[in-house]
Amino acid sequence: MSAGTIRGFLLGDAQAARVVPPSGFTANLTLFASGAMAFLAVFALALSLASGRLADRWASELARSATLRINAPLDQRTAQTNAALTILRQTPGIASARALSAEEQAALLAPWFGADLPVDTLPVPQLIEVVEDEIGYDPAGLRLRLSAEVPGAILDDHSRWRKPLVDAATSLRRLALVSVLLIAGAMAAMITLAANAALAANRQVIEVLRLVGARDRYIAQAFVRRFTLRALIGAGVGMVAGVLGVALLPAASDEGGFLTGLGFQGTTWLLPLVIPPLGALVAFLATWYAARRRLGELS
Amino acid sequence: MSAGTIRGFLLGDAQAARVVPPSGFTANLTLFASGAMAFLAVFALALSLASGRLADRWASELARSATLRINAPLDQRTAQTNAALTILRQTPGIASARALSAEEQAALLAPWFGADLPVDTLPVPQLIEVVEDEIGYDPAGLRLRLSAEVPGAILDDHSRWRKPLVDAATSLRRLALVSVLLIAGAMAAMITLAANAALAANRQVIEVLRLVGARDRYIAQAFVRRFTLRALIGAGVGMVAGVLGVALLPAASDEGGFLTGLGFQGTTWLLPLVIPPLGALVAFLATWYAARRRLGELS
Amino acid sequence: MINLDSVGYSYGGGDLLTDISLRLAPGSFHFLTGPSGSGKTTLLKLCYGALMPTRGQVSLFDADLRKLDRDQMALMRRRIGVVHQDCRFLDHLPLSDNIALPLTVSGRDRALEAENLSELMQWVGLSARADALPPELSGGERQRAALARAVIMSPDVIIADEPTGNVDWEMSQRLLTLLIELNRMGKAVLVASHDLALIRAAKSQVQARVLRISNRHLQLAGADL
Amino acid sequence: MINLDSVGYSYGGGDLLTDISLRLAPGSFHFLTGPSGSGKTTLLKLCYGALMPTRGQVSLFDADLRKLDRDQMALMRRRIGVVHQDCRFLDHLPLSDNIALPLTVSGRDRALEAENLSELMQWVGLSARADALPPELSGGERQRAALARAVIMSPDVIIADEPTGNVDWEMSQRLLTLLIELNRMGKAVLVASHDLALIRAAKSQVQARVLRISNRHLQLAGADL
Ligand SMILES: Nc1ncnc2c1ncn2[C@@H]1O[C@H](COP(=O)(O)OP(=O)(O)OP(=O)(O)O)[C@@H](O)[C@H]1O
Ligand SMILES: Nc1ncnc2c1ncn2[C@@H]1O[C@H](COP(=O)(O)OP(=O)(O)OP(=O)(O)O)[C@@H](O)[C@H]1O
Ligand SMILES: [Mg+2]
Ligand SMILES: [Mg+2]
Repeated sequence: MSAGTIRGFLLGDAQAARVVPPSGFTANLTLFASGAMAFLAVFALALSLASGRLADRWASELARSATLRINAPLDQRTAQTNAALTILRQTPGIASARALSAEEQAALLAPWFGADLPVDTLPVPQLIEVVEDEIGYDPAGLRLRLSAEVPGAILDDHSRWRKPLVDAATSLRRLALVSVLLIAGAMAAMITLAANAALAANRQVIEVLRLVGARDRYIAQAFVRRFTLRALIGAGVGMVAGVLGVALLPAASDEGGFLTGLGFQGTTWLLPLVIPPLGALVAFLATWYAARRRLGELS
Repeated sequence: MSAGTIRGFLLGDAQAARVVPPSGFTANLTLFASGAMAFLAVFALALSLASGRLADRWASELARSATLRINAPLDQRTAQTNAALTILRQTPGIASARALSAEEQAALLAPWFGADLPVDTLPVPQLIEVVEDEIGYDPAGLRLRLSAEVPGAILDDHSRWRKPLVDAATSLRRLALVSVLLIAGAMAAMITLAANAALAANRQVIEVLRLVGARDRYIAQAFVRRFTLRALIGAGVGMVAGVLGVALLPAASDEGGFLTGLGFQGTTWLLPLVIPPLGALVAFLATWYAARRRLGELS
Repeated sequence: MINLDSVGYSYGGGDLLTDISLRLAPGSFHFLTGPSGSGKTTLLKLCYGALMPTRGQVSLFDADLRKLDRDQMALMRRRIGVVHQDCRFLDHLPLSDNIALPLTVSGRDRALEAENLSELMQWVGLSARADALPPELSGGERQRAALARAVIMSPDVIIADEPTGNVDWEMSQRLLTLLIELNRMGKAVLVASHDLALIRAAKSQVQARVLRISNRHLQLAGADL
Repeated sequence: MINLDSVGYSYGGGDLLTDISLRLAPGSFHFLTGPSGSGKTTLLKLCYGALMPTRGQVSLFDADLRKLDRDQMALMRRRIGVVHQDCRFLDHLPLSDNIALPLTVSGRDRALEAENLSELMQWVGLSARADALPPELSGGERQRAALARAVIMSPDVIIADEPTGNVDWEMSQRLLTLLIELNRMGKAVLVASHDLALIRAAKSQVQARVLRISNRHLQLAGADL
């Protein structure tokens, strides 16, 4: 396709458009298929974004998941804490390690003993917050080393139970992305088939146009334009309906902060705007291909 | 439709089937549309089942969420505990309330102080596990009553943060079910449109058959059968592909126990088997309707 | 067997046909002529029930056309063999299946009629093309096939619209002979044609009435035919 | 302008046409006859490039048909007016737009040709039907419209396949007059027809050669024509 073809296509030729019958069921089919697909695509996109946010949030909560507890007599506690901190800072896979202050520990225990707990007088262990980096550390190795050098240390990585959550959210996101691709593929296939059905149904139109000396490009263009416009309109309507549908979904309240809403947030609301032009592009290529092939077939 | 029609339809009439042109793009379109829709339907179904399981599990964890903490001198502890239990049992919305034993409390505190904590010698508060019923209780009212009668009681319903999770899972399930309905609707619409396109493209066939004295039922049946079979085959292939796709999804490991896998479990693997017959039924009704209407139009 | 009683027809604009009465009795042979666009095809369509008259009454085999439902209409069609002006076929079926189509849709056993079919195809000169698809036929071959399809069921009435427009003189004589033979068996025949030479030839072999549409009315043609 | 040089054609089975040579020079007028199925339509299709010869060479306006790409082919078609045996139209456009279609696809301004168009429609007797859709036309009206569409561009060559098969004698004389007038303007005309009366009438007005396909060869017809 030359630049001239594209210009001609965009500028349009009212006469050329008229030579193809205006309506018919393949027209409705194209409109509907692109509308339905755009609608589903919006939902899949929303799901993908939401599960992406979920995975991110869960992953970041997982990042500060492990705790090291130093159970030692009061006089050894500081020494062992420092020893543990040294080991932790040397361990690969640990981003940072920090001993909690007395106030922080009191705050953590408050649900159990109330706010006025005399932490100092109790045999409360010293807690160290361990922040993993992306790769993560090897808990078994760390435990081995700690047991040798800091006898009172107990590594508690119970928060690892969140890992499957992150996995699940990630695979949910993958599923949603696969759905978006599937939907785009289904739309392309359906528009190609609808275009082919229209071309087959309009065999007589093509023959007549050939007979009176119309060029292939002229004929193809008349079909391509019609299908592209239909896909654009159909996808536009479907997209708007989809966005409305997503907006009307009950938003998960933020108080949990754990699972975010299924809708779009902020600028991602603009993302569905990409769908109609993409649908039109798919229709353009599909029809162009179908028309050229079919025109080549008919002698 | 009479029973005879159905019998005739199922037994079939090889001659009648031949009078309709065998292939064409509307045929591929029908096959593809039902295949793609069945595929998407399997995914939506899987999502709906998984989020349903998720919502159930989260909801059941929510059920034993609240804790009552009795902070009182050792001598008053038993009295206040009993008083609190009495109040709780009288409170509407609470299914049961139970004081934790010393061992249970020690186990809960073990992560903090190690397993060998002398609970009795410490000013550890008594914990009461409160199980809500379905309706739930009014925390503000309960707190007011407790503060009057059991001064040392502190109601901790922090686990309520899981409520938004359940809401989110429920709305995810709703979204998935809506998607299943949307997909079924889109499939019905597309098959109706494809059938109409085929009928429009075969206008000449219909005219010829009319001319030689074919009854409407004979003509309609030839189209209906073809479309029903195509939808059945297409949906069957799409369903199998969808089930394979779901089976190949990385299953979320069960260790978290929080989010279940996205696939089917146990007998729900049989659920997708419903899709092809349903698709065929949709195609049957859609084509029958389209054929009768179109045959009525053509004089 | 087919009766038109003061029938009028209009496609929506002015009247195309007014006050037409016509009776196709068993064993009758009619030709229909008239200028292009005068309404010959329209009149034939009224005769076989493809159009409803806007005025007057049409009865097929003593049944009022208005009172027939679609299924009864289909059964009537099986008793009337029609050759359309633009012969249409099922383009995906070979010629022999197309000619046998009336047998197929009426549920008759084609095997029983096989001899009949091959004899008929022989007569219209299409034996060699039995396996060709309709789009591969020449114009004249299509017309002959349409005539063969119209008579395969041995219908009571045969209505043909320009059945010889695209065939040469020799072949048109053969087709005429076929129609005359059927007529002698007691079938009613109605043929619309421009071909005056053919009509003259027919009149020498059979007692045919020549009708003419002129100024929206049906008249007996002059003595020159 | 169109040259066939020892052309042969076969649809796949045996040869249908062999060793055909034909030259359509400016101002020439040819009739083509032959039995139904002898290959008249096939020969016309070879002349306007709708079929590629299986043997021999066809040249359109001094260009070898084999060497033309599809776009050049389309441009050639604009210089050849063709009337198909089964006249096909764009069923969704009114008759006047259909007749003006060659102007539309070649990008000419229809307003400039409006007078031409209405005069032509007058001549073929279709002025009253200008806004009708093609499926609403009678058989003869379609044929006349097809001829009108073939000549609207004033092409160098006019090729017509049975252009008078469905019209009455009077109208076929009018159509013949149109073709003769165009021929006098220097156009080459090639008409396939079964209508011997028409051919005789033409020979009295113009110097026409009558060709006959017989036994796969092209011959000059006997003196009786
Ligand atoms: N469906 C229709 N709607 C409107 N007008 C129609 C329709 N069918 C036919 N006509 C018009 O009615 C008139 C008569 O048509 P008809 O086909 O009966 O003519 P005819 O006598 O068979 O002509 P011919 O010899 O050319 O076949 C014509 O002018 C035609 O244009
Ligand atoms: N596409 C095709 N494939 C195979 N055979 C064909 C095809 N088109 C035509 N034929 C055969 O070739 C022969 C010549 O056909 P053609 O249409 O040229 O005949 P014609 O002389 O125009 O006949 P008529 O006067 O009946 O129109 C016929 O027997 C026809 O069946
Ligand atoms: Mg007619
Ligand atoms: Mg021919």
